[in-house]
Amino acid sequence: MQVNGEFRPLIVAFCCNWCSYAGADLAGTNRLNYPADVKIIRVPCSCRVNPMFVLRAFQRGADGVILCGCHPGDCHYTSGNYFTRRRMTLLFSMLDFMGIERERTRVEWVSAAEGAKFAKTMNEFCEAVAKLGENKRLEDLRCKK
Amino acid sequence: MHRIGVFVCHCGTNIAATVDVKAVAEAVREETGVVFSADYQYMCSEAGQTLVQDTIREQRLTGVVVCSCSPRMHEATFRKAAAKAGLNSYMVEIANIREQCSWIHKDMVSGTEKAIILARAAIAKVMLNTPLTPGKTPVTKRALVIGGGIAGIQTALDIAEAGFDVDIVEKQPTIGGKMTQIDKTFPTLDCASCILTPKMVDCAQNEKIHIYSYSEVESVTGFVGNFTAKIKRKARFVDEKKCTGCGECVEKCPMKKVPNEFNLGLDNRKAIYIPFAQAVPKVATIDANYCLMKKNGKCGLCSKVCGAGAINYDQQDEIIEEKYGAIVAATGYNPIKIDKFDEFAYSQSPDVITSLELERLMNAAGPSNGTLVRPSYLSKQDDHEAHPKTIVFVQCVGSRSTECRKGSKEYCSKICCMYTAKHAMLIREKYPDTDVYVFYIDVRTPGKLFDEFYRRAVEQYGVHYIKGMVGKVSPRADGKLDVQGSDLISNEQLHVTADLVVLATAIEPDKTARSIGTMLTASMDTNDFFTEAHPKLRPVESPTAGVFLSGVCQGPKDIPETVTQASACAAKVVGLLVKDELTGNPCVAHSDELMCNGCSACEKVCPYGAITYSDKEFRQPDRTVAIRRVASVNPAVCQGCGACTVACPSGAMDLNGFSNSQIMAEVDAVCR
Amino acid sequence: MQEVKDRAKQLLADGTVNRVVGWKAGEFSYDITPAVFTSAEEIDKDFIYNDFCAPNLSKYLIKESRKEGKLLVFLKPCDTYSFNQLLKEHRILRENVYVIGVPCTGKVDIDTVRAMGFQGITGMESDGENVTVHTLYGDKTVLKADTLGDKCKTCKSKKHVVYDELIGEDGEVNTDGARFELVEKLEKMTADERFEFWRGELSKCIRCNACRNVCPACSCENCVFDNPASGIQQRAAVNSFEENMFHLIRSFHVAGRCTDCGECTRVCPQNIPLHLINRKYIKDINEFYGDFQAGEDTETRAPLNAYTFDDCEPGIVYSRGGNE
Amino acid sequence: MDRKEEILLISGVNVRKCMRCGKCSGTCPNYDEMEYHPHQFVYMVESGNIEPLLKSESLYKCLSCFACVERCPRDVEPAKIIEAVRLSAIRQKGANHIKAENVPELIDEDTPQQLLMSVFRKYSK
Repeated sequence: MQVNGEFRPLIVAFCCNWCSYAGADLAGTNRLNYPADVKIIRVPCSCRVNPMFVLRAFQRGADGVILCGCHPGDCHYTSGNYFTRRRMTLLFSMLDFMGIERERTRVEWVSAAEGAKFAKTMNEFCEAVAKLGENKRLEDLRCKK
Repeated sequence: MHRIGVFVCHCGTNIAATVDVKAVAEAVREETGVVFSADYQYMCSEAGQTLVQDTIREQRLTGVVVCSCSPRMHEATFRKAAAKAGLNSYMVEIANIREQCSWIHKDMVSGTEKAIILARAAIAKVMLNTPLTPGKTPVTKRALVIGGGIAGIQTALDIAEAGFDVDIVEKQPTIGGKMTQIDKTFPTLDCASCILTPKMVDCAQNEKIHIYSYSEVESVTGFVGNFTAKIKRKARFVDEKKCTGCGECVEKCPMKKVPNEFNLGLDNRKAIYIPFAQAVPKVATIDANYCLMKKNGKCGLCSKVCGAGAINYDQQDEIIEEKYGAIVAATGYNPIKIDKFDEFAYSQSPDVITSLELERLMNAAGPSNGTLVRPSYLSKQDDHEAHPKTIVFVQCVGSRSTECRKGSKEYCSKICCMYTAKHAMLIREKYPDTDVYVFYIDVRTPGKLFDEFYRRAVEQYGVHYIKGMVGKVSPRADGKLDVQGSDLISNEQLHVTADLVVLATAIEPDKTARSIGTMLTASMDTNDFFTEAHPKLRPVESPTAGVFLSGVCQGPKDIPETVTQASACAAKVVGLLVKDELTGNPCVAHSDELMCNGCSACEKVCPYGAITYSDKEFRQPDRTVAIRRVASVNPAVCQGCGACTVACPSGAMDLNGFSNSQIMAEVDAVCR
Repeated sequence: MQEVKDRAKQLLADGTVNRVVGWKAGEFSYDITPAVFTSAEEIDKDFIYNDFCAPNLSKYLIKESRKEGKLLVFLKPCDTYSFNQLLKEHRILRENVYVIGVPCTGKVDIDTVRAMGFQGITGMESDGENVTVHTLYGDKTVLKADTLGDKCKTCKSKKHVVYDELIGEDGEVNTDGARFELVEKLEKMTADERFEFWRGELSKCIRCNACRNVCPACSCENCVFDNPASGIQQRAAVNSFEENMFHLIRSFHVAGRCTDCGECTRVCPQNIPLHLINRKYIKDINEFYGDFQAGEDTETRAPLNAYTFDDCEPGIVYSRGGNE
Repeated sequence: MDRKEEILLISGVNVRKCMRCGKCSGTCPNYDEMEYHPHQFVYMVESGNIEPLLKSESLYKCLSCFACVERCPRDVEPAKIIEAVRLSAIRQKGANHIKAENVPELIDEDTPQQLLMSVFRKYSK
């Protein structure tokens, strides 16, 4: 998306309800800035994120997709993020194999106390994706305005 | 057709300062399905809630979107409000335009733009919401405690105190557990039996508590509030109801050479036995492996002398079935086997003993009647060599060790530093002529009055604490033990000639814990300790709803900590049993049987064991009937994490409230 | 192979089984199709087992094993892995199946033969060493080894992991890792080159669903792409992403379950090397979580349904090197 | 490569696993002969204080009996560290502990020939 002649990426962030979504709330409470490019979707646990959702976001024009969950060992449901970790490692490796830029995907563990980490992560991720420019390789052209 | 109402909150200036709330309300009015949109100063206020309720009624809304603060803050508020106006509370969605929008963005244009997108995502989601009703399940008001040690006893007493029935299942002939074998307790040095036996008696006398001793749990089915357990009452060949515990049978039993497990094999007992004087229930048990009558049908002495006629050689194992609302695992621990640590010569010399064996040697009811003697002199206690003059304690035997030696444990067993200080102190107190050495790696004494206790052993009682480890113990021909170890502080190798070596053996969960964990579908760590639902915030609950953890089965701990946890556990159990029915979380997984392959992938990733399979008949398109294995989710057990929905390849498994299509719709709306 | 036929007839005759799942010739002699036989006559007439019998029969047992009576199936070593995987997923009723393991020295791949420059092929014969290709322009004999597809050239195993009885000698598992050579070659390319490669390959996809329909792991009662609630229901493909998405999701669904039988590539009418996608997953799983061969047994948990506390982080994808 | 890295590489030992219990030295049968003891080897290599070890006769006093390796609760393998320090010392040019010309003076009639051979192998490049 071009804003005032400058490219702004569209970032979809899946956040688990118990840690990362709360961490994002804390970033807000502490007024820690990160770009408005980030749109958060709340899921009960990072393990609810189906690879289909990640692909769908890319298909519909997202420039980057990030998943945030509780730190390994702290999952509200004990083991959810361990499964996430395996699933996303394999999915991202496959996207890389298909020639999709590695910087467009990321998993980060953010606890409910890590508002600052959430903001920092989003700033870094936005910057990295902005550098890559528009996601052309994984986009469904029909869905563009 | 959906009729959605959208409410945009100013939150004073919290939102309105960086988001043009009027523009948001205006923009979403054009969205499909939206029939009403408005902005308001404080949506969460009484007046704001009334606005929502009035609009629901007037506009006949089928869904509500509130653009406001985080759903973690006020989702419950608006759900309740909607329910009062007759709308299903799960038809409410929140767009978080404060914490995740207005508070982090400075620029009005981008803030407003993002708020509109977040509102659209919430609208897209609510369009696919379905009314959900939490399921209700009744609660059986009875608890099962597996294990009758101090943990199980305390939990049972506290639950009974609150007025609920409790059954204790204990595999030994008596309750009491490890604490019955301990002589004194740290840091107060009061006698363990003196504080434990009253509690055991309380259990026996409490009408609410039923003790199944010499029994084991065979199987458990069901889920929170509705467990069914099968308990095997092993045949003890003595009628519990008739036996008075007089001990006449024990007196007359001719079979005297049975290793006495209560004294860790340091002495012998009879084939019919009562483990110790204060046993509860105080009932004799026949050990069929040794009983002459059971083995070759000759003897019958105990039956002849029993005035109550309680002996029954033909008794059979009995299975009873009982329903429970909650189950407590209190399976306890055992010292590890240390035969593999041959550098300590445990298998070679009777005078190398474990700390638990020392407890028995120092106990007045023990094999030496409380006189500390070298085990090799147990039968000749009057010999002047019988009393050990030099005693070496070795810390961390099998604890804090990598897998390099089989049977060793990576964790710290936590209790050894303290009981060793206790032993050393008691010995020095009673036998001041004894030299006591303690080889340690670290002395770990966090706890109230703990470090003071350890310092007392050093300063007041003159116990020699040596920083270093024992490398080798060699039995000498004269029966003494050569102990070779390092003193890291003086940087020399020490050689001590000892009469007795005491090994602070690592503790491990009882061997039965693993099978009980499987029965309860309660998860365990690699060391076979039960996993807690949350390591910090839910330490006495298992992730499996309705299963609670008490004592060392969750991790190494001492008596005060065990009792604390046991009571905390009881509080949690009571909190469950006091409810007449359980209201479930309706946001649970469900399986579409027509799509299900029965492949078991979902079951493998479910941390709660909520998924079961059954064979069902399905009519095929060609009108034949086929039997297929399909999954079903128990909504009372499912916690709604969604792991199964991703593991399911066919998409048969979906999650209420966060369905595939709902999340997909949000993604689409965000990326539009 | 007469021995195979005779044994099938024997088992039919003595009532051990009432059906036989095997192979028969299609329109051309090299064009083999799976078939169910119910009598000795049918077997004599049509049953074939030769160097062209590539089809993996295990998937058909999902439906067949649920029918009345016991059936006989012939499985090549690599098919037994699929069979085991389906057993693990409770898809085949083991008690209704009698498995005979048959040896395999690699199957002739028609696409490979065509790629050698043959046109107008009317038939083929193999003596185990050489393959004679009959064409409209005359006959020619080539080495059989040259006619194998990538799947057979880098055969993963000649060992039957499950059977009731065996015909011929059992072989060994091949652990030389040669099957990952093409994947490694792709990994060494730059991201742009990889993207170009896959765009070129996947844009050939016509969404005929042959890969899905033949795949023993893709055996869902109802495929997600046919499920309106999944959000990814199949529709007309407009651009290449639809195909990317289809193959990405399909391969993810079979990740950790794919036994690398190579049927997807064999049946693809557009000759897309689909098995490379699956092999990439297998290679990654081996590297990240330790060697795992789906279908080797019926107990081990699939890697995506298991975890360890110290699994690698997804960041390994960025940090392990290779070309961007 | 610096000395520490070299020693760690040769030995394959992770010295950070040591929890300083001293069991290796407690178990060492030749403790009194050594200036530096097994636990000191591990600690001094970890802290990079290797020069004194290289100069010390202790290197050649270690019997390689592996009692320390056998009994170490953390699987640190001190004997391998000592062996690596020894190798690091004798790999320096001219640093052989035993030279061929010294062998004759070591011979006495009770010493088995084999022992001399293995000593020579062990203490020279």
